[in-house]
Amino acid sequence: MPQLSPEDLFRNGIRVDGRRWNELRPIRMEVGVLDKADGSAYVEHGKNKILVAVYGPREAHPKHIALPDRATIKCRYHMAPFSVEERKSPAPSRREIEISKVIREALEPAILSEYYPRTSIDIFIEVLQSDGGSRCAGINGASLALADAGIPMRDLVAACAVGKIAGHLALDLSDVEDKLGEADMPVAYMPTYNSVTLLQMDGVFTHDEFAAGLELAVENCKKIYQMQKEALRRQYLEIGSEGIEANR
Amino acid sequence: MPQLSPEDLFRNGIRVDGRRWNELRPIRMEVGVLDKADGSAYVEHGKNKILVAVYGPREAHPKHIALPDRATIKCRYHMAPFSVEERKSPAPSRREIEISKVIREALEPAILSEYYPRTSIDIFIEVLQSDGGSRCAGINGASLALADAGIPMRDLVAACAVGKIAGHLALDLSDVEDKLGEADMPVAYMPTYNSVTLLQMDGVFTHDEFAAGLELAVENCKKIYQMQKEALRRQYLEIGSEGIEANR
Amino acid sequence: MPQLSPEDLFRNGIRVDGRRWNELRPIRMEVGVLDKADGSAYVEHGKNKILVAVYGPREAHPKHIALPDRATIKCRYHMAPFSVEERKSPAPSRREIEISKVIREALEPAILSEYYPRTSIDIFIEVLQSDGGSRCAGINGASLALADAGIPMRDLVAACAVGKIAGHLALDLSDVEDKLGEADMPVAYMPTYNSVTLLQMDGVFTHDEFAAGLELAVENCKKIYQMQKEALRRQYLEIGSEGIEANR
Amino acid sequence: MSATPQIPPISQIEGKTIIDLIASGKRLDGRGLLDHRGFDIKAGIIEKANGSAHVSLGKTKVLVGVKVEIGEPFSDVPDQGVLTVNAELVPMAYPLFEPGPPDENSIELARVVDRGIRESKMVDLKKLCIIPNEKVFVVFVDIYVLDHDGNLIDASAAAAAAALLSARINKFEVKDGEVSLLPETMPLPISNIPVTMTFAKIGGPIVLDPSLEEEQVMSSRLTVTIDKEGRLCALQKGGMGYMTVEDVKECVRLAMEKAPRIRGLILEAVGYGKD
Amino acid sequence: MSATPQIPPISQIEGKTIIDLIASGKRLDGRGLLDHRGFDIKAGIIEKANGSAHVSLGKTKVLVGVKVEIGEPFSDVPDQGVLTVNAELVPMAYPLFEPGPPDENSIELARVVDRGIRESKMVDLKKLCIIPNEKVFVVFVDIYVLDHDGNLIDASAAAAAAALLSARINKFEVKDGEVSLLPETMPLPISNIPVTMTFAKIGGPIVLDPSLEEEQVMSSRLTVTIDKEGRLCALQKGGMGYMTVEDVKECVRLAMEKAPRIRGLILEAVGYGKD
Amino acid sequence: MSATPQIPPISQIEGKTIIDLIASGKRLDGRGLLDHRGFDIKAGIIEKANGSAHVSLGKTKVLVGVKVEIGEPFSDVPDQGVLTVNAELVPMAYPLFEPGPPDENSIELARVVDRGIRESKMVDLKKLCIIPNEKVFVVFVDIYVLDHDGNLIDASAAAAAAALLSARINKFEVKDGEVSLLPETMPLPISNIPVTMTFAKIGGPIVLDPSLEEEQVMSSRLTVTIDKEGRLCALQKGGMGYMTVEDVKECVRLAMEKAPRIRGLILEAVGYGKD
Repeated sequence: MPQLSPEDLFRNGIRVDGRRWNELRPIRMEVGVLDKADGSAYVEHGKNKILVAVYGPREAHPKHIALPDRATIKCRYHMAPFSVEERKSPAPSRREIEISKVIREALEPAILSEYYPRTSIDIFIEVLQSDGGSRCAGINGASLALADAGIPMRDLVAACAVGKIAGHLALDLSDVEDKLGEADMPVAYMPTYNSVTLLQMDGVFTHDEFAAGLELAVENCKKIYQMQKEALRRQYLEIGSEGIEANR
Repeated sequence: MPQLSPEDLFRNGIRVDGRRWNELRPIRMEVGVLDKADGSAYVEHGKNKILVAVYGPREAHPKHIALPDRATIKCRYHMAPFSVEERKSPAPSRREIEISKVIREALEPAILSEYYPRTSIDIFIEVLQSDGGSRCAGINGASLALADAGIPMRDLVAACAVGKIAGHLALDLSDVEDKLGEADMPVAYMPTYNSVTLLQMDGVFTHDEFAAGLELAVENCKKIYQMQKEALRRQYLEIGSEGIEANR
Repeated sequence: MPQLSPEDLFRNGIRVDGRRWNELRPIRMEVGVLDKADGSAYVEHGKNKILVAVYGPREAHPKHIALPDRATIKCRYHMAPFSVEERKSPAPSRREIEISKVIREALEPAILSEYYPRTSIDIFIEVLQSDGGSRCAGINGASLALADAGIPMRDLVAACAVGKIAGHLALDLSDVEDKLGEADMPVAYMPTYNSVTLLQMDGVFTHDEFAAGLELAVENCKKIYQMQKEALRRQYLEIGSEGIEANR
Repeated sequence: MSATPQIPPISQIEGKTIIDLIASGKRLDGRGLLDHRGFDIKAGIIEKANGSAHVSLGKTKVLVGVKVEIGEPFSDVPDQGVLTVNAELVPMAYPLFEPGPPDENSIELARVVDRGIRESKMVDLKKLCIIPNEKVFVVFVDIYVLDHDGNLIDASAAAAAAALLSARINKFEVKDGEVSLLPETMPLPISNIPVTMTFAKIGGPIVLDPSLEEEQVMSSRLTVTIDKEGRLCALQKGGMGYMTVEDVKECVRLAMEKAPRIRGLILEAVGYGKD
Repeated sequence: MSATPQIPPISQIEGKTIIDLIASGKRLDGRGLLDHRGFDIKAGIIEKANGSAHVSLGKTKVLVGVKVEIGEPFSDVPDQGVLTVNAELVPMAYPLFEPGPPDENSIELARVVDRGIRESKMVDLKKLCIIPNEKVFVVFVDIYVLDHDGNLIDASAAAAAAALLSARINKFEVKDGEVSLLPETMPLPISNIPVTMTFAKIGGPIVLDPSLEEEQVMSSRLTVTIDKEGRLCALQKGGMGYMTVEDVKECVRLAMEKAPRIRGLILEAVGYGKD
Repeated sequence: MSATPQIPPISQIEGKTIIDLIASGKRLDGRGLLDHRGFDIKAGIIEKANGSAHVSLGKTKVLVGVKVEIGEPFSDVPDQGVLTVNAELVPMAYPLFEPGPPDENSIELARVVDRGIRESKMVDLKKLCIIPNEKVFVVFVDIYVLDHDGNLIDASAAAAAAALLSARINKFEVKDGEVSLLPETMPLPISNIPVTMTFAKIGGPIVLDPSLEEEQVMSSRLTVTIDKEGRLCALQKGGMGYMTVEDVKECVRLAMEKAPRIRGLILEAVGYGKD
């Protein structure tokens, strides 16, 4: 494979896949795609292909994880062995364990878990193909799967990342951009609360880059939020949709 | 070691260990060989040396495996590190895990487990030396150990394998025959029900080879069944033996 | 590093660190050094640096380890990855598992565990730096931490080792002495009962060497016992100290 | 250690309905006793894998990805590539599946699929040798069960076959003991296509392709793999009951009869032969 | 799999007291909302390690040891040394910590500290290459939490920085492809010093350096790492609640303002620069 | 982490009977306090192993297999073979043994047997070196406990000694750095024969070779290993109680006195010296 340099990623304002600095990759969302799960969603985000299932509220297992005043939220972010360039061992990596935690913490604020004490709400995110930004795409799918499972929520959580390539701010890095780029900052956001529920960053940002990047991320989370609502609307068109729509 | 070819294994109708195509290896069975176990048996089948212990019916452990309407049957097929050519790690291999399952399923139909709800009947098969056909020998020993433990049974389960070497059907393959042969099919059988409780096969059989092989296996399972009853009779001669003999 | 021979370790009756055959290394003991633990102690013994925490009596966890007539004593001897020359993997080694057991058994006789049925008393020994004799130093610290936690005890347990270097009996081997020496015998001792609660040995001792070595170990355990009491006295000077002092 | 499974909740009434229906030659979903549910096979959907296929068998969904890497041969077969099959029953697929290392069910699933591929010599492992004793292609077949509505074995075996048929690997050159991969690709060396069919005994009769509800009331199952010459290349009896000798013979006969149709579906899905 | 933690017992009254106090700009221990607890940093206390440091942050105590060994580089960066950060929450430190392999909390702790070191380029990994593709220095940073009274991240990050700054490794020679270590030592090649600060949102306000009780009532936390040029090099939001966009901006601004003081404390503790 | 064991059920009455009997110098099975149970040693029973032995000590049964393979030396002793002892308390042997990785009891058992073999220099590891730094013989001693009626250590140590004495390995040639094994075999290089004896303190008295019931009421045990020169080469105190200094001295004296007889039994069983 010919070696790319960071500069190759951003020529005349155009990125390797033809996007501009502030463009999202194509996103496709589908709700209710699995039979056994209580709720499910499938998200394609660029080349990311992500399936999310939600079970619950159901009996907490093992019992000692049950909480007296709220549902226990369980979350697993997991990559299929064939989802990445080099085959990944099926055992959970440290990266997957950390991401499972931050995704859980990104979704907790949105779930009205106090409605279901002593139960468990289980979120399974399977990355079937990964191409940079899979944690954000997983959060977007998980919000949809939670809604599909009928879990009452304060808001949908929408997520996307902002990075830096060859000194330029760039929205929604793909894998090759992330590897050669100088920074990556995934953001999860609840529009109704103007609040951040996930925020990570590695690389180097000046104060101004950070501030501009955060604005860009928030703006695009809002776009994704509209796509999420659209996906739910398509799924529930005939039924009429109150719960989740109350948040508009 | 000189390299053998499949043809070397079958010269003039005689196999490397002097057997004909339809001969079993020498089999020795002994019942009641351990002190702590509720039932036990020792089987030598060719160079296979296999010890089986049965505990139970006893309290199911951990409790959540208990079943309301029958005993839980637990089964472990395990090879000693020194039982094979190259030292085996003590951790259970995928092969051992699969064989533990199929042996359990071979014994389940024979055990009157509905007599002992909420308990556990535990079967431990230790392969002290392995030489091809150890799962069948383990089943033969486990039937004896169950009977020795006084577990009520519908029938004894008898098992042997049929394979193919250099195009010839051959009964009860040894390890070297299995490695160079073209097929191996272990069969476990309950004579009273003319039924198969374990059936596996790998290699290649035409329809006619399969049909003839199955007949051959069944016929020899019946012979092994007689040996099992003889072994129990030797052990219980003085006591008189009703339960198990009722099935004759 | 220049290769040492066993003879280099003992020249003109003087050991590499300047000690005579029957001298302990410098020992420093401090009690009550941690905030969260119910009792704690820090011991420096030569270059060994060992921290001990005690929690309990507290609810036994998991519940099935609870005993109807006494407290369950739990003990973990654990080495920090940076405590030894070559980085140690954090997973417990077979050596650490064995030492955890023998230290527990060295402390059990001293603890009045019958006072706290169904509870657990947990002892955590962390070797921050190891230099030969860490199990003995761990026992010395654990006795202090137990006393600091207010656990009622029959006696303090004091421990030290005796070894053999280049044919000479030698007290309290350091790591380099242990590696080149011919024998090492750690001893834990309860002075009030003139009893041994831990005894291990590897290497070669004649009968007379063993007998003299055991005497030497006992004599120095008594010295360490005085240091332990002194350390407790320093900590509890103002409070007055009855419980543990009753054993003097 | 293997233990009698906790049978998941199916009401006694529902169970009896299924058994009674089958006794009268019918099934809950309207199929005949020896019909498959609808088989939908899509190949090539994971671009980052060398091969992949998604199979729906009724509501059961399985995704298989094939990755091919360069590694070392086993010392007893130094001139052959390596094939390894792994299965994950991810908790997404079924309320009782739990995360963690493979249990006996996923190990059995992987090993039965493996045996079909291996014993039929589907992949010609000799052609996957690069430098004997040193470098060979290692083919990872990863079975990912996404939705469990029964008969995971047949869905997985079909998906594995389709994924292998669809896989492409880089051509390579060896110069002075160094391997270099070329940009052009080629298919895997395929020399057979096994077809796997699972029968369940429910009451007296035998049914093909049991659904989840049927698996919950079956007494036993028999999986039969048939190669393209119509020969048997793997068998696996499962379940806590038995089959009569006649049942077994009938299942093998039926599998031989029905294998060509399924093989046709797989070949059609991958467009094999157009290459 | 990650699960909502069992919040350890803190009485509702105590929780309310903390929240009310903070709402009025005060804290239980008398600090201002944006003050650190007392930072005590001691370097070089484990002689057998290449570097080490003990940090007390209030009653929180963390020990970090650095070991440097010779090993192989990763194949994708064959000319760079290896840095690996590991954290153990040993059961000594807190009643609810249990022995066993690292859980999500210790993994997150290690990875956040790792990112600060790695992204700031604190250790110049290129200078740790001995023979490209073959031998490099491997730097193990082991975080050992001894007493947990809150804000383990900041205490660990400071201890890791001090331990790396204090570390010395052997000089070496390469002759005919053989490495020999010389008796003289040298410091690690250090090119930056990251400073990590954690903020907690408790009720409306933001506080710096939360104590354990404060962590038990906080809705979320944000960890910010600042390099010596005053740039952001790592962020990590934690906890089950959210932060407003304004909260986030304010935390970043505050961290940039306060980083130089903490960097000064670390440098002072290790006496860096005297070498 | 080590925890006080659940003592298995022995009735208080039975326990008191044992203790009272021993106080009066007698034992439940009629032995004298310092007598072994019957020792039956059979060597060479696993043909696929290089060496093996089965020991019955009363109703306790232990099988030890020795496998010898070619592997790499440890880097700190590049000119020595490797010896490794492993013990499995398989669940067959006792109702409370559970399958799984070795627990503290099997690890202690293996390590105590290992120390006796290693410290007595039973196997001359230097003679197991094939090519220094590269290839040595690796000796695996696997202890398999089949029936547990007390005193596993002595039964295992005797079985390990007999298995090692009975073991045969292939002769070999080294040509141009390549090892080839020859068809002829030779015994392992044996230079000592350790004998291991375990004493239990039950009430006041000391008994030799405790049975399972005796182990359930003992306050502590002491294991003593004696080499063929009559010297002490390993000690291990176990159990939750203590021994007086005098008890310890007496056990060591008794072990030295009684070791030759047991060594004789082992040698007789393996027919050692006839080679």
